[in-house]
Amino acid sequence: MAKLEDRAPAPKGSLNDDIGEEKRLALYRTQVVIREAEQRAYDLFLQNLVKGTSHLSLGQEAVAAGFAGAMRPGDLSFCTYRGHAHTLARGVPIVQVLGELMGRDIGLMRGKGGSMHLTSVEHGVMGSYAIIGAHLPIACGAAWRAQYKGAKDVSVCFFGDGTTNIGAFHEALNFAAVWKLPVVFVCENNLYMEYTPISDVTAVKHPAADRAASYGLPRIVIDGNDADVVYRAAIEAYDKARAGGGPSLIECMTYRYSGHSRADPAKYRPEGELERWKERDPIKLYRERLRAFGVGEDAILRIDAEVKREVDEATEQCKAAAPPALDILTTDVYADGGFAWRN
Amino acid sequence: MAKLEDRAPAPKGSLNDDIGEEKRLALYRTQVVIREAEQRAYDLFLQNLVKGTSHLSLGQEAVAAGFAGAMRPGDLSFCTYRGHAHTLARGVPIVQVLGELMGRDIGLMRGKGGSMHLTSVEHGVMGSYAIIGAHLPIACGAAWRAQYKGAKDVSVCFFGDGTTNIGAFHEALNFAAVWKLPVVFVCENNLYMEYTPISDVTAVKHPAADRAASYGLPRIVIDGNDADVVYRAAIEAYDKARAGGGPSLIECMTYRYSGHSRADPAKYRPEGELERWKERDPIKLYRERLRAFGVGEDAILRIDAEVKREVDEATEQCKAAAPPALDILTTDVYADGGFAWRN
Amino acid sequence: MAELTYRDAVIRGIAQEMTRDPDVVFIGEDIGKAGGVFKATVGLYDQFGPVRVRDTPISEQAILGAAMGAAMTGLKPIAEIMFSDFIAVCFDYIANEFPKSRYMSNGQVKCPLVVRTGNGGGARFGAQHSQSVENWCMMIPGLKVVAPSSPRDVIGLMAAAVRDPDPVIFFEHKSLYATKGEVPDGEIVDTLGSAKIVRPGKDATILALALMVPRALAAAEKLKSEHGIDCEVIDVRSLVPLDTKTILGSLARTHRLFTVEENPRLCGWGAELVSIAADEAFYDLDGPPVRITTPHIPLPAADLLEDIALPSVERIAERVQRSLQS
Amino acid sequence: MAELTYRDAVIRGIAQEMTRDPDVVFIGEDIGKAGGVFKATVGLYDQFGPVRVRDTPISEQAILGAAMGAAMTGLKPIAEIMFSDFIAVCFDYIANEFPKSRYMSNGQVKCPLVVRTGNGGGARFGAQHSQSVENWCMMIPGLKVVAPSSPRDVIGLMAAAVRDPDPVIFFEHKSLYATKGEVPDGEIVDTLGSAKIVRPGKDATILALALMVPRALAAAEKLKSEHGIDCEVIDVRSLVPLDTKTILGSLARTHRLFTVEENPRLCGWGAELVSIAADEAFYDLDGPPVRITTPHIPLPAADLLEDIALPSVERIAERVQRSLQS
Ligand SMILES: Cc1ncc(C[n+]2csc(CCOP(=O)(O)OP(=O)(O)O)c2C)c(N)n1
Ligand SMILES: Cc1ncc(C[n+]2csc(CCOP(=O)(O)OP(=O)(O)O)c2C)c(N)n1
Ligand SMILES: [Mg+2]
Ligand SMILES: [Mg+2]
Repeated sequence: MAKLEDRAPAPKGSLNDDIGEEKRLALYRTQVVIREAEQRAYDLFLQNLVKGTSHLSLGQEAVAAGFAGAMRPGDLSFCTYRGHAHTLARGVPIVQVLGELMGRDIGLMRGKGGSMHLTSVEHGVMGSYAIIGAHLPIACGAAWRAQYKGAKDVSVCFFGDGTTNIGAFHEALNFAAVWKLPVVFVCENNLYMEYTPISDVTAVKHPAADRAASYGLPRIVIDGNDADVVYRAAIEAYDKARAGGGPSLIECMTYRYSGHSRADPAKYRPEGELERWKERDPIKLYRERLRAFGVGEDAILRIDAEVKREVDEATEQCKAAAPPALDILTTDVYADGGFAWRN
Repeated sequence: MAKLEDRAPAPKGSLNDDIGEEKRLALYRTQVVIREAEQRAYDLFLQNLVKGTSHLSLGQEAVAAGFAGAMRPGDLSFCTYRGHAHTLARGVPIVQVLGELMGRDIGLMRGKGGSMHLTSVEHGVMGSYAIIGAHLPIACGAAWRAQYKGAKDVSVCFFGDGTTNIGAFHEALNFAAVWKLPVVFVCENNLYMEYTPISDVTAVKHPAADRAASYGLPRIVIDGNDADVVYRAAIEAYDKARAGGGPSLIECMTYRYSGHSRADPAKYRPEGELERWKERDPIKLYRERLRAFGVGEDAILRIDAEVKREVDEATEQCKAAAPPALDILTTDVYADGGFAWRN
Repeated sequence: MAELTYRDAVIRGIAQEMTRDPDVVFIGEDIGKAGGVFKATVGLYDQFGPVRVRDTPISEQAILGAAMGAAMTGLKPIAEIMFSDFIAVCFDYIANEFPKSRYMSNGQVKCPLVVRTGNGGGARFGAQHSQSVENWCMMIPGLKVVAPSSPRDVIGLMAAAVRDPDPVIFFEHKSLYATKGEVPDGEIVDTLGSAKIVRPGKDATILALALMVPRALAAAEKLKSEHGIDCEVIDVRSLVPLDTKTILGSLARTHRLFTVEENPRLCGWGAELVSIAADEAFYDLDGPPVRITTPHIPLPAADLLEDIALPSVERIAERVQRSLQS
Repeated sequence: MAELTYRDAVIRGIAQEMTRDPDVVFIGEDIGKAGGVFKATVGLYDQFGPVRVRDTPISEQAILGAAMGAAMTGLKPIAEIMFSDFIAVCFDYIANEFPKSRYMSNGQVKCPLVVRTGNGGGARFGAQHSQSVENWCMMIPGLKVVAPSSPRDVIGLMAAAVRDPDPVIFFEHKSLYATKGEVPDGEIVDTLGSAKIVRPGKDATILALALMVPRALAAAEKLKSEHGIDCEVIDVRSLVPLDTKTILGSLARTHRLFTVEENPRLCGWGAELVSIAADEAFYDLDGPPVRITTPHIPLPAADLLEDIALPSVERIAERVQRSLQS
């Protein structure tokens, strides 16, 4: 747990502080939804019911829950290939996410996008982008529209530590800073790119935060495994953005439990690293906090059971669901609904 | 002269200090060569003998002279479209540079590259690159080769303030820092992109130096109009690179007198700015220093006259020179000398 | 009716659309206060103000990415990429983002934007500032691609591009900026995907684009007067959507096909059109379809070299004549 | 002789060249310690050490730029771009730097490097990780472009690419990594620019590349057994240089041409070859040359959709049969 020294101490507080019971239960539920749905996705790979690739956020649930939990309707999320968590956290039904992973007609995009491209405009999930860095400038654009229109929504852009070394990161951060755009850049530092430790290929210790000054922004590193910490950091950044204060760059320290993607057994990790991170498992930690704040065990168990049932039901629904109609192969290339490039 | 406060004070010293008389006269001569050749290039535009575009370094001569003057044979220069100065500073004959601008057969690349792509491998000028930022990674590659081979040469990469906002800048700086490459990045901050002030579009005051920390590098801003200051900064960075200490990023404050390119009358500059900068003209300043250090007026005038004659002769030679043979149109696309992409 | 330069037509085209629709915004490097490096955006900053006409850093990825994010969420951005060669530094948006977002999202995401860019040779700028790269875009499913040859078409196609619900790459030819043409008063709106027969003829069909249109026309006149060959010249105008009806219709009358491309030889729009003709109009063809192109080389800077690189009136005429009379 | 997977052939091909020449170095993301995301570089790090096999940050522009700078000054770098779709984020090097430096410098600058990249569909990765983009490179003057279909060709063409003095883009097909083939012992060195007749036949010439080669072969067998149609199948192997002799030679015997392309329809290598054939072998052709391609769409992720997008054995056979028997 090399980076523990950067963490804020566990938050003080009580059930009815600035976050409050209702929000806390929601943050808990979101984390459990992600955990259960991701674990189910993994089981479905093993059964060969999820084809292609898939990138799980097991271990990183608090980041997604905290940032989404602090959003208002109308705020926009921009995700990566590792986007199931952020998509679910905005309230997209589990069945649509699993359905997409399984290539079913009930999938969020009827199987056309797949695991790496989850999009639900209705829920403010403006796409999941599979080319490293591409969505940072795109999020700037959405924020520019908000600024131009005088809308009060915030664009929130999630990406990994490895993404901080690609050119688009730099261009987007400078652009957002100069134009004072209402965009929040969230770096989920899970210590690894695909298989290579970020520290092997980065000139600074904190790949995002240590570069904030390059864009005139404050250095922010937070404990990404504590949903309360994440939630508070999100609120602060959103408030700043809505008030015309410009962008924020927040580096969240966290860890992914499974391999980078379906294909990866993650053997490159030093012994014990995973286990040490699991001691600070975001869900375990949050459950303990709820208990410590006096939330009853039954309330917690109820959430666990409800989510479990939801995931089970979604799984069955997906298994029974039809594949997409083959004629959608050529729909929606152009706005006229088709793919005609000639007369 | 907004940026004067960043400048080092004029160097103390004497004629026989660390720089010495011989080197000082060479630095002076290089600056005069650039000044005269560039002014001639401009005259030749007006006579429509230089076609296409052309980007002059009038006012920025000290940067080119200082960095080239501190190089050893075998060190490599990577330039931009604004590369006449750096090419001349490495000793490439004026006639070859003017010949290239005029599209003559005696041109450095026989007219195939033109003003923006001056290249003389023989002199260590490894190309002039006209796509902003592209050559920063390329310079890393040359430095990587030196590191790999255990060679002691340094790669020096010149670029403008505006170039610090493009992705390739960021990628190259991180890459060079992580691999500890013997490369020196030289930002010539002349306050403007093409026509837009750099401060309008950049999140920090010093577009290069204020970002050095993002790559674990020290912040260096120098007076780019003082060839002694430039020379000393170059020596220090080259020594560090040769000793395995990795890259440097040096921001030189300077100013271009003419428009961005041939097409630009530079009307966007606030009144008086040009005049204020001309008060600290690098050649005027250097001439005064030579005098103050006791160099005789005749030695200075001799250099001026020699250079003037060289430029005149080169001009006449170019005017009289033949255009390139038309069959070079299709040579040297591939290494076999031709352009055959099929049998 | 007024005579306008191609350059001023760009200004008028953008102004027409910005006046019509407050959601049309315009960004790029040096396009605002300075009026653009080709002076093709002069006055827009003064007319529409710094909020709608906005100078950017040298960050082509940020420019196109921002245009896309704005387009997805309700604006109609026009983004300038100064020279079309620079599309290479932001090609991810052109190739992977703009054109795929609608499809991948099963129609949820829209991307109504225009990228306008200075394309083509003739200005002695050398290999990295002179390319014709419309093929880089034509080959990408999901984009629309236009390249006007006259001031009138600049305005009409600009309007069509801005109003189009899909991403449109708009190629302005640098060597046409100073050329002039008649332009009607009032609003001009064209349609994407229509080619124009700019010279009717019966002996052969010559397809051309942008700067090659005036050259093909001149070659046709030369062929007529010197050899009595009567060529039909078609300004393709829009590569996607592609007006194959007009093109194949012409071929059905003339039975011979020539394409005149400024881009280098391999995999150009000429190859696409020849392939379509060879497949669909094989029995219409009385002889081999011929592509006239720039050779497959980077472009040289020196004027004499550049002049022989791009298809010239003489080369076009000679090639057509040789082919028809062999 | 040994049976090797295409994946292991990549490893062997790189190892062969790194053993031969100490100036061959290899960089990319996760290629070293981790052995590559396709496991196509496993063991190279252990064999050649961290100085010659070097992991990079996620900085494709730095990777290609560094490869170029090293190549210019004396090394022979192999650079991996993990998925060929990512060529879009470093396209400036592919389109404007590698291929133009020699020409612009009048032959002073050399650029002997190899970019190897995972190309093509079939893995259900969706629109941004599945493309066949060899055309993005073929259309750029100054590059060489190869795409092997068998383990033996992987090694032989890799050796040829590494030893070539020009920049070579080396497309490995992701859906071929697990396929096997016989490979002779000892050093294998092929030549760039030679196509291979992989099945002789007399009724039609079918051109294919990479994953489309086994499909074209299977389609040819099907056509033979079901319809008595005897197709010659040519593995194009190298798009630049292009072996038009072998291709036009075949056409002179069969008189019918089909191209099978995985890339989307417009401006592909198929269009180039059809155009060459239509121009130079017009009178050899007994019927329209036909391109069989992926439709002009981004690729879908779902397996059933992806399967119908790419040309299949059935589609190839059906199209050839329909065309020949109409
Ligand atoms: C431009 C580009 N380069 C490389 C990849 C391949 N790739 C996918 S994920 C990944 C690692 C990303 O690491 P990080 O940003 O830390 O995110 P994480 O996966 O850890 O969430 C890489 C290299 C890509 N998708 N796009
Ligand atoms: C990728 C790219 N974008 C834009 C341009 C056009 N352009 C050429 S020079 C220039 C300004 C560069 O400014 P700076 O880096 O400060 O260098 P200076 O010209 O002042 O020396 C621009 C935008 C380019 N050549 N390449
Ligand atoms: Mg990571
Ligand atoms: Mg500048």
